[in-house]
Amino acid sequence: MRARSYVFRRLILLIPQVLGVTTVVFILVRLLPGDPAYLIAGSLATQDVINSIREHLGLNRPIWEQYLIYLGNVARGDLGRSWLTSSQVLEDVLRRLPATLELITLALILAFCIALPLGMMTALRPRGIADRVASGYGMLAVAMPDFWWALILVFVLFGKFQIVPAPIGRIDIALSPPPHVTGMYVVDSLLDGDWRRLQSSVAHLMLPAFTLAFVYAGPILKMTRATMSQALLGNFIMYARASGLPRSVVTRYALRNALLPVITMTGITYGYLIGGAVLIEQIFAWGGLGQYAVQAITSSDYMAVSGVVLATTVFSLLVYLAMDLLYLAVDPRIRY
Amino acid sequence: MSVLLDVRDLRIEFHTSEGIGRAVNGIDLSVDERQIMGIVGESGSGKSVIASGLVNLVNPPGKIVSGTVMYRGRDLLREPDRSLQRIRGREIGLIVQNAKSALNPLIPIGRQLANAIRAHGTRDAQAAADHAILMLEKVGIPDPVMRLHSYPHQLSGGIAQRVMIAMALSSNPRLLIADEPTSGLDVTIQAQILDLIHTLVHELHSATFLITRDLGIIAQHCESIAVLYAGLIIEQAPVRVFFRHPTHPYSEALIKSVATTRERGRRLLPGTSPNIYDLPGGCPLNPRCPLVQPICREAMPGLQETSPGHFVRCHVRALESN
Amino acid sequence: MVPIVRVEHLVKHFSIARSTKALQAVNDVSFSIAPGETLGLVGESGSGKTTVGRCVLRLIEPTGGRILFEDRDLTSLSQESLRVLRPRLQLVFQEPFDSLDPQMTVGQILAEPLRLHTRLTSAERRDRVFELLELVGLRRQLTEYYPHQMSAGQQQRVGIARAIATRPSFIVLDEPVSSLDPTARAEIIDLLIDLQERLSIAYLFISHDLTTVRYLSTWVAVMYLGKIVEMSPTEELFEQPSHPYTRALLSAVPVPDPEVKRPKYVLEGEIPSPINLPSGCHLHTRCPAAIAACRTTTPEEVQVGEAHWVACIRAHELRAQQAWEKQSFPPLAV
Amino acid sequence: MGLNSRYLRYLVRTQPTALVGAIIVTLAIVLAVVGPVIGPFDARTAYPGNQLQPPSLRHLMGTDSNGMDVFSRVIASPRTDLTIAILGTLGAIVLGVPLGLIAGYYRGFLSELLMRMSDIVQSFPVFLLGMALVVVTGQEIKNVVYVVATINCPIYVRLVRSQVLFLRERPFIEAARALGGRDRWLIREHILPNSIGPVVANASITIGWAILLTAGLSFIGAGVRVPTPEWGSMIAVGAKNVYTGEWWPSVFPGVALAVTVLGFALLGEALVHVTDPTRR
Repeated sequence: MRARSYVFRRLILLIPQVLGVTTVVFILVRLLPGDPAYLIAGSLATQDVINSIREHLGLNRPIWEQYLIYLGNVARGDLGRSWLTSSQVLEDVLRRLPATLELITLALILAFCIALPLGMMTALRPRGIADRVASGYGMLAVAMPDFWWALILVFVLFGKFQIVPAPIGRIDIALSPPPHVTGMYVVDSLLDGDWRRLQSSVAHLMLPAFTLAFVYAGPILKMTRATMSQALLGNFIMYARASGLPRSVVTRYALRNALLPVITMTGITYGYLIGGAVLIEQIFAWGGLGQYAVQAITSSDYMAVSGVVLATTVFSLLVYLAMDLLYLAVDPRIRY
Repeated sequence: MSVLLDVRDLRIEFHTSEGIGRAVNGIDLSVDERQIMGIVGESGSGKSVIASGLVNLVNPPGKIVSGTVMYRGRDLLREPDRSLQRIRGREIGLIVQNAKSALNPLIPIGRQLANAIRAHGTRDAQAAADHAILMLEKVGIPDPVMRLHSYPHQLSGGIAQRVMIAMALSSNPRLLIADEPTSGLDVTIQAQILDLIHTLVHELHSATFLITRDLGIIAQHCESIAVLYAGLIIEQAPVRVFFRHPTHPYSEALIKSVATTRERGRRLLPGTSPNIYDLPGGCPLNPRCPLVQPICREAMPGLQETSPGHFVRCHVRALESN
Repeated sequence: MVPIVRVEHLVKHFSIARSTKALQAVNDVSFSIAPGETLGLVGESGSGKTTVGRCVLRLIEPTGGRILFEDRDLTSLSQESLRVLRPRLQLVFQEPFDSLDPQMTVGQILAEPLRLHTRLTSAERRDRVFELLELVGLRRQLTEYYPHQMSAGQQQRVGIARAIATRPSFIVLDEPVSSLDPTARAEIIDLLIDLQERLSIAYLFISHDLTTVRYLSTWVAVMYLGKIVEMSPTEELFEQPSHPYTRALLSAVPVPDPEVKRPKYVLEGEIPSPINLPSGCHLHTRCPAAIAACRTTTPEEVQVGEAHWVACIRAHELRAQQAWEKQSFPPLAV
Repeated sequence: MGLNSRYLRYLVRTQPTALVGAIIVTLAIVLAVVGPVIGPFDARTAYPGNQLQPPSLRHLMGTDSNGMDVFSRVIASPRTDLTIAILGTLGAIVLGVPLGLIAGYYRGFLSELLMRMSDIVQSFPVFLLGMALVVVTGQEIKNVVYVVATINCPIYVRLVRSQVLFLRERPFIEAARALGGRDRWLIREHILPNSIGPVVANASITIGWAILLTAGLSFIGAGVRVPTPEWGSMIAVGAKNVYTGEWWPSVFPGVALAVTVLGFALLGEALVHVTDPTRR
């Protein structure tokens, strides 16, 4: 099968990609100005302290040797030890990943649910009021700084009306987290059948998720509208209508063709959000990867920084891989 | 023979930022049952817009601004969408150019064909699939059962065109509109496709509009001809009459332009077709016409019958024939 | 007359990614063209006619064979010495709009060859541009126009003017009229004839349209799947087409005269892929006159008239049959 | 295609939102030049005893928790934000366009390598990479500029490359080759002029993103810092007051930020629309 060989080649491609990314991360941390030992030790440290840190980190060896050691470590899943939490970076990352995933997955689902029907509606009735409103919103959402939007929402919904809980954490401070299964509080409390925890975690999740959804629905909406109206004016839609196919079938034809780029767009957004929800996490004290990254960066915890960058990048590469395979399944024209 | 489709004063305009483009400027046209009517015109003459106008499917920014298209007692331009849906495809079949782009790229052709068949009355899925195979066989596609699973991008232009013919004729339409069905195909394939259309419409007793820019196709396959220029019919006649006595200066030039033997200093028309956004006053041909008279710049000539069944839109030629 | 262009055993194979096979676009093609004459190269898509045109100008590198222009072998020239020869060998394209840089005015487009190959001052260039416009029947005002502001016919005139700007002695016309409407097409054909008579340029006229080929050419070569299957003086070819493929092509052209019905001579199916060429005679999969030997024997060129060659093992036989048919039926007319 | 007045008029007629965008962009650029000097107060000075005043005639947008005048800082910020965004985008273009020309025109190893490198840079989550880069290189404005340039460079490599790939198969390029033009001539006379339109159009969009990125980085403290007037850091300064009801130190800079980004995005979209060669 050609499809199978495509899948195989696409999977093989992942190897140089990850290698490249790892290399860049290595260069980023080791070669740019700013001695990591110096960063770690802080500006007041004596030369002796710095030297001992250098030795400890293997920084006094030749650079290629350091590179190989680093590659070897990464291959074994050893991303180094965090200066700040003094645990393995990989463990830290894995512990915080579910929080971020829960947030951005829900955000993306919400965004998709807002964008797709709106985009379709506006494409089906161009130049109407709905179209103008929706395209205005699309434009605005793209320009909107998400962190600012989050602040406004917190101000109005929490500060003024108190209809959402305080933007601190993922669950009420008085409650302990649900028993760990997936690490996503909503899912875990559901599995546990714990109504109070579920309620609280959903309440905490809604606002940050909606904030992200509101902003990132913009590009998806624009894409849906563009591809859908293009599809509707396409030759084959015109022909389907001329063949007297019922409206429902014609719309289905158009939607299926319009959906491909929309799915790509959604995938790219997902890959972006894994590292792009940093500011929102910060504002809601979410305790996910993003907040971890900020902590690491502000305290110059360079092992944690490189680890988190590497982990999120590999995650987005996996998302893009999934997109490509999905495309393969949906579009018969792809046969490399 | 009775009239099947009768078009009166059809006008189609394009409203864009460049202004108003008058693509079709008041066309009267009718086709009898079983008649094969050829429409010839160059690019910009409005011939393809007419094809979509006939089934009331003009894409924006195009707009039908006036006229009637009477089909068996109903005006297609004023019929509600639901009943149009039942006429399109079922009673009026359409074949367009570049079939590969007119088929849905994501669905196997068998399913597209079956979808069309089911839209026109065959409820049963199995019956629709069987009928699809039958139609593919009818249009001469080798190994139709296997072809059902092909996607449009896997077909050659000729095969795709055959699939489209199968779709258009699957419900025995009374009228077939073929809009440049062979443009972009090689001559040997073109010959196959035209022969196929010709045979099938005879078999099904369908009337046909054959729209093309190739006079040869009209001469070989049609009974009468209408010549379009700048959205107007400038000459209309039975095919034999037309080729023996082309009367309008544009028709004369058109016939001369497809001559095969060299003629020293043959007189063609200088210049180019007018811009539909900026049509000249009077007869649209006047800037290029060798016979031009002052009146041609002032008044639009009417379509006059110079001999029985032969209509010409030209001040000068109308006078000569009287 | 001494030919100005001689093509000998031209071969062009394109390699295919991830495959050991090659796309055999051109297989052993030879012809020659004399000054002031036109060779019409006819074939359907996939016949390799466009590749021949590009190879003759060495815009793509031939895989084998020789191309002699005024007795110099173009295939052995370095890129730099080829560049010096370029102004004498020109090309006119199928899509007039696409062949003109959309960001340049007509004046700039026509000045480009002069800037590349002459030391004219800008005033002299300007005069030459006006002269060129007049040659191709365009108004001087058009120098300020951009390509998209002109009709397709005008655009093609500009394309032709650019090609003759450097006074070439040989022009490859690659389907120069097939995207034009009939009236514009006829005008461009008349212009090409006129220019040839005035400037005695040799043309290689590549086309799928037999009608215009007949109108314009002195000689005609018919190509099928990378090979020339028939070549002869134009009128001879149209009166006595001797290869089954030529006959089929001719019979497929709809005659613009309802009184003339041409006898049907139909090829079955579609053109095979040039990657998996059929054995023997490439036409045998579609040929109505094919016999068992056609599958295995590669046909040699047979001379059937004074300067009329056919690559068909049944050529003589079929001509005899045709002569008999001609007595019983009205002659073929195009 | 030159940006002449006829072209601009065409742009405005076909894309009315372009006009809105153009006005906003013009205003932002004017403020970048004169903003810091026309404010009623010094944008970098904290006035003690003047903290968290609500908007009034004296302080049009109130004052923040440091006692700085919000209005003066809001109109002074474009100098920081626009400088970073525009210089960063220019850097991306200066770097990306030649690389894109190379990657598109010459096939083979070098082109492959360039594209794979772009792939890798683009697979990083933009914001995290930006954050990490700024912190590693040191929190200076010039480093933020480098970061913006690095992150956006692959966009232009890709854009120009796809333009070149589209163009190099066009008959008019072949015509120039048939006329005896060398590679450098083709690139200079035909390919570059035909690919620059989309670059200019995309630059506007990139500037918009770059402003957002700069503001975001500054918001978490990985970019520009107080007292330099910058919208993102202003929002950050006001953030802790928002919960207690003093909304003005955050809201006004946010509005200014959103409007500016919107302006660049609107202008850019319109330009992309008219410079798309497939739409001609």
